[in-house]
Amino acid sequence: MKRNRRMKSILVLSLIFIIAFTLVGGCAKPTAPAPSPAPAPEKSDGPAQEIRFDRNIKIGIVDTYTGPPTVYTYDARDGFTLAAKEINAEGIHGAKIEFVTRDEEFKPDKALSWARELITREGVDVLCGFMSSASALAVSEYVKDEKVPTVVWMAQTEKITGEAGHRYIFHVIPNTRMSGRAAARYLADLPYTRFALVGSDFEFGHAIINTFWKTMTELNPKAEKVVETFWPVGEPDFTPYISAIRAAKPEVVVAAPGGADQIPLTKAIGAAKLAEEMVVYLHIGTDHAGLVALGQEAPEGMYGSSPYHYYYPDTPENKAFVEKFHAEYGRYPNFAGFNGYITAHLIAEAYRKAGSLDTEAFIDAFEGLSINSPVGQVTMREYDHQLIQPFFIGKTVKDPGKDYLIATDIVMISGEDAIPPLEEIKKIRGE
Amino acid sequence: MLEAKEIHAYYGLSHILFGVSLEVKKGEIVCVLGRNGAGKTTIMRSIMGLTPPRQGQVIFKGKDITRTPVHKIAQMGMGFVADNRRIFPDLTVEENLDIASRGGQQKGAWNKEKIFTLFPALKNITSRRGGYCSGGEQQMLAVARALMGNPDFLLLDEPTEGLAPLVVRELMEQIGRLREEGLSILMAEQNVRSALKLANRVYVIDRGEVRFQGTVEELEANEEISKKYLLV
Amino acid sequence: MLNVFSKLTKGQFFSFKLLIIGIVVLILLFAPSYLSRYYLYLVTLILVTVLFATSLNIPLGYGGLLVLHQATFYGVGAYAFAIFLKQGTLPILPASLIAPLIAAAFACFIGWICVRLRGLYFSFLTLAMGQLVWAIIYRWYNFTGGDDGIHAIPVPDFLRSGSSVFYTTLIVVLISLLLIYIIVKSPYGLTLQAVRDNPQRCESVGINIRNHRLIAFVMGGFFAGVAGVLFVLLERSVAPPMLFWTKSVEVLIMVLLGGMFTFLGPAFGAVVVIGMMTFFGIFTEYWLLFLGSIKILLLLFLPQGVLGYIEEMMAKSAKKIEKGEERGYAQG
Amino acid sequence: MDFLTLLPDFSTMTSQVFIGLSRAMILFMVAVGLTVSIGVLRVINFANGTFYMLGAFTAWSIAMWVGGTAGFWVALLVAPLVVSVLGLVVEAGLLRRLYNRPRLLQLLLTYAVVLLFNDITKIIWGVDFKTIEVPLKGFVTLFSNVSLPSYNLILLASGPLVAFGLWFFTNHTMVGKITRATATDREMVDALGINSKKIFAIVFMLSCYLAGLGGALIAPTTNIVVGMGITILVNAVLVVVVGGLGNIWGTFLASIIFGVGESFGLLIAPRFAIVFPFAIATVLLILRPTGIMKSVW
Repeated sequence: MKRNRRMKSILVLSLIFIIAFTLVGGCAKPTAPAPSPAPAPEKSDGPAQEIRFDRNIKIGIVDTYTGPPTVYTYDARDGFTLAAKEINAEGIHGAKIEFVTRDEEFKPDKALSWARELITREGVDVLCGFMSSASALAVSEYVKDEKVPTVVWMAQTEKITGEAGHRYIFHVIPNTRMSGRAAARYLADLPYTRFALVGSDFEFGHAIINTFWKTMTELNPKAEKVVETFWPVGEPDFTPYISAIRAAKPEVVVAAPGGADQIPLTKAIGAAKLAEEMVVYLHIGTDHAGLVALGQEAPEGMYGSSPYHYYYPDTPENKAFVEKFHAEYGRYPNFAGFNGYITAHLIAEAYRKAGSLDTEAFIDAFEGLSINSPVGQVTMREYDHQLIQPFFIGKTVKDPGKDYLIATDIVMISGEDAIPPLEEIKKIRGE
Repeated sequence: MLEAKEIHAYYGLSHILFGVSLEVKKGEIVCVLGRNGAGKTTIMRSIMGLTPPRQGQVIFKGKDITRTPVHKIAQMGMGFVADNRRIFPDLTVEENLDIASRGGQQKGAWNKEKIFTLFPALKNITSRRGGYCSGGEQQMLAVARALMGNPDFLLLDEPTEGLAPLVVRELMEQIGRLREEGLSILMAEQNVRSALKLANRVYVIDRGEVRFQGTVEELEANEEISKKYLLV
Repeated sequence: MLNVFSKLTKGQFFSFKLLIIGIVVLILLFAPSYLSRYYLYLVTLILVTVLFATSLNIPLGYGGLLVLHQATFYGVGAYAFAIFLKQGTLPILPASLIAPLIAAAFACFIGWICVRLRGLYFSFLTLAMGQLVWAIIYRWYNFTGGDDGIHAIPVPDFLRSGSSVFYTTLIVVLISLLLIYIIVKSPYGLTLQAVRDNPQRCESVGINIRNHRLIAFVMGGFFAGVAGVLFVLLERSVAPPMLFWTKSVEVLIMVLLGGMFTFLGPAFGAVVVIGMMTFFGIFTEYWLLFLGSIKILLLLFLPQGVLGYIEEMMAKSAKKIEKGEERGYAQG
Repeated sequence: MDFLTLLPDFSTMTSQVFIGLSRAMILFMVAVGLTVSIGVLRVINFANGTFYMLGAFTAWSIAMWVGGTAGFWVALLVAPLVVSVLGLVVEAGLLRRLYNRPRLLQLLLTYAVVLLFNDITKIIWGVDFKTIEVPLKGFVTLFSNVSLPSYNLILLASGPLVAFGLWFFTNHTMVGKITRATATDREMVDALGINSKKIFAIVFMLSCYLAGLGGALIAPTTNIVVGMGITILVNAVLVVVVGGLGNIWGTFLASIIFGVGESFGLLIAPRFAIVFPFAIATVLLILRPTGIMKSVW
């Protein structure tokens, strides 16, 4: 009999293990935990502060924290953290912002899984993040059903607020359509007509180039496309493309490299001294993260864009943000840091304006909301939830005080100029 | 020189040797006879340390080598000629000899010249790859390779397997000459007749146990054993 | 020797195993009533992965074929289903049946080419061909949505609530597991295992090894396709990473952790791996570090898998009993 | 409109060949370490991509520390050594337990090592984009229309150099000869009084050295990021198989087929260029399942 008992004890143990696994957490946290109650008011601010939130606001961040994109996602997270500190010092109707992060590994299925976890287990009020366009689009469909407002701050695909847009999704970064339009507006003012269009061969690269060319030909009907080519993402050697560009003798090269191709392409342009022969414009080409990595190797006189520079505009607001960021993390923010920062402030301001923790009230308040950001006023467009934010185009130059290049002659394309008109969006959505 | 005491060996879960004991004295050629699958190769492998016995002891030059790593056993002066020769097929004959060389400069040490005087056939094929040599050449090479380590004890596992009678005779002569050089040899064989010409003593193995031990004459006198275990 | 023992106690063991399975199923049947939405979703996801992992084990554990790219068929099933629904070419029921068949057809084609090869060469050819399928899906924008994937897949309303997806998945997974069980215990399944253990001997008695292996491979593909369909029901979105080779490695680890020579091992592995991934993902940013270390430790010290280890323990104690060595226990 | 129609045919072809070749050499640098460890240790080491990544990171650190263009050359010498020492630690601590295990288990264990090292690298080096200054600037004109960055010449030269060096090592040094013997029959090597454990450790260090060298050589042309090993690894694995497991020249040849094939794939269907390596591997493996050259297995 004893032998049976021993065998069975093994089986019973494994049974317990299995059951425990199915139930763990399931019973431990049967309902989504309510965010901790808001702290007691320190002092009464009079009648203006009548509304008081009875709990803190919980925000979930799903982003890529493994692999190459981390250089941006960490900055976004840190910018967000910094803003949350500022916001919590002040409070939103007595409440604070709490947030948690999850790593989606650039995989849409993981992103969806974490979005579900944050919404149904953590019970977050707002979801943020998303480096990968595919992840953002997948999650967008999910939160539409869940009715949880979601802010995409890194993925640039125009579909998010275009054909796939809906009430619960917001986009805080110039999308591919805006970037393409901004580039066209800038380059149309230059006296050139022969264009070479190149990019990484995936959705993003094509989207930017297409919008650019559409806008360019509208603004300058004489513009002529002398060559158009796309390379596979992760291209190890850009020589053939550069010789092809050279051979076509364009006056302007417009390049839309994906994140992974940015640095090798810039290096190849530098090595070929292409920027000395013609105007070379690189989407996100003057962003801090890339230029810092390239050091003195970045080509001088190359045109590039970025939604943000830590040294421009030279306003007190921007300086204040940069100093705080530097003091906190020992580095300067790239554009993702800026995006994370303003996202937190936008959310906080929307809650302040709404005066309620109710999702629908929050969205109503968010729509059309304007705040003062380090680069000036930014506005959440009411109809399609695309943030109207400025876009900066400049030219690289060596800076004696730094071991990397910075952008100079920066021109600000205002958000209103860059964002596509409402009619265009309505047409895309078939409304 | 070498003594195996009551060794039990296993391959995975299957029990192969059941308490085999045997002894080789200095200067002897001892033959282990038995049919296919009787356990001869396992005895060789157990002694060499390739299939260490789970029970029992192997004593070599007065030291217990039951748990000693294979390469240490080899360095102690035990040479091993495996049953299907196991020449390195990608290496040339010369390279096969070179990597085995642990000669040093002392007098009488085996080197290539000395090897070539014993096995003149190898001299002409030094740059041939091991894999392309004939069976006889491979067998000579296998013995020669073992000698390059300057052993004073040699394990020969079925050296005559698959060789033409003429080649077998030549090989047996050469093995006999090794005894004159002062080597002790433990040889596993199926080919009874040629082995018995050389051997000082004989062990007969069947199903992992020693069934008979004694001199060649004693074996020849005992027809029952020969019939039962050796199919003579 | 084991036979004697199993004759003695087979009845007991069998019923005991059944009892455990029964209890687990019973617990699962009522899951929607006591699990929160997230955990219901997680259990559904685990069920889908359980089927995925078990599908791999047909060729791997029972057929001895080292399939390196099972995710191909999972992805093809999911993509086929997604495209049917998205384009509205087929209603959901026929689509859900045809999608796994398409996965099986892919498996048939790839398998037909691969089973000619042996050992690792077979494995690498599956890897190459699987990556080929991945690359085509990743690139073919007009048809597969390219790197963006396909989202907002129109699943009928009655299949949208957590519990209806859960029950659909539970039923499909249970039926599939039962079918797989019947297959591997059938004369075909037993021959397959004989082919795995001793191909030469099987060939000499006139068994067509290639056909047996191909059938195992195709069935693995089919059930992976079923898992893919269930995944689409659950997530309503597909994207290329679900058939990248790292996904296949992930599921291989599940099978190995659970134990590839037991029927429920892969299922158990799926539970453990997804559980760990979720747990570490929530509690630490460096979840890869923890997951990697635990995988290394488990693979090093329980090479036969967790369930495999348990079964081995049982077999050992059974052997001891048979040899009459239970005195130790009696005294202790 | 495709850019290639704008180029005259001959120079298109030649430049495409050279592009393919420098691509091939990058692939070869990763694959050669893999083939050495597969050939001798019989371990399919997925962590090889990780050592490649570590080579790039270590080279970056050294280049930054030394500074200037000289930094890179120092890094090129030192970084692979650092990586091979690290490899020794991994071999002694983990791999040594694997040699007698089933292949599948080895494969997955080395994959778990990949996960582990990805996070460790992130902890040590952080997440910033990193790149090393190109030590040789400017272009070299090969034909009237074909020019190549000077640094690519180093890449083009390093592949054959490494292959030749390995050939010399295995055929003309004692350790190399023993290594070849160990590849086919480890037991017999032990029985000759050679400690095959040591040989295995040396071979593993060599394979890590090669991976690290590859990483250091690539570092100036790319951005050095966590996960850079994973993308190239699967191609490298296929190159090794197509070339014939453990065959250095086979790997060399297969790398060239892959690289040139992909660059000509760009001519035919640029959109589907990433499909080409897998298609080539599939076709070659169907035609010659055990590789284009003799496999040591």
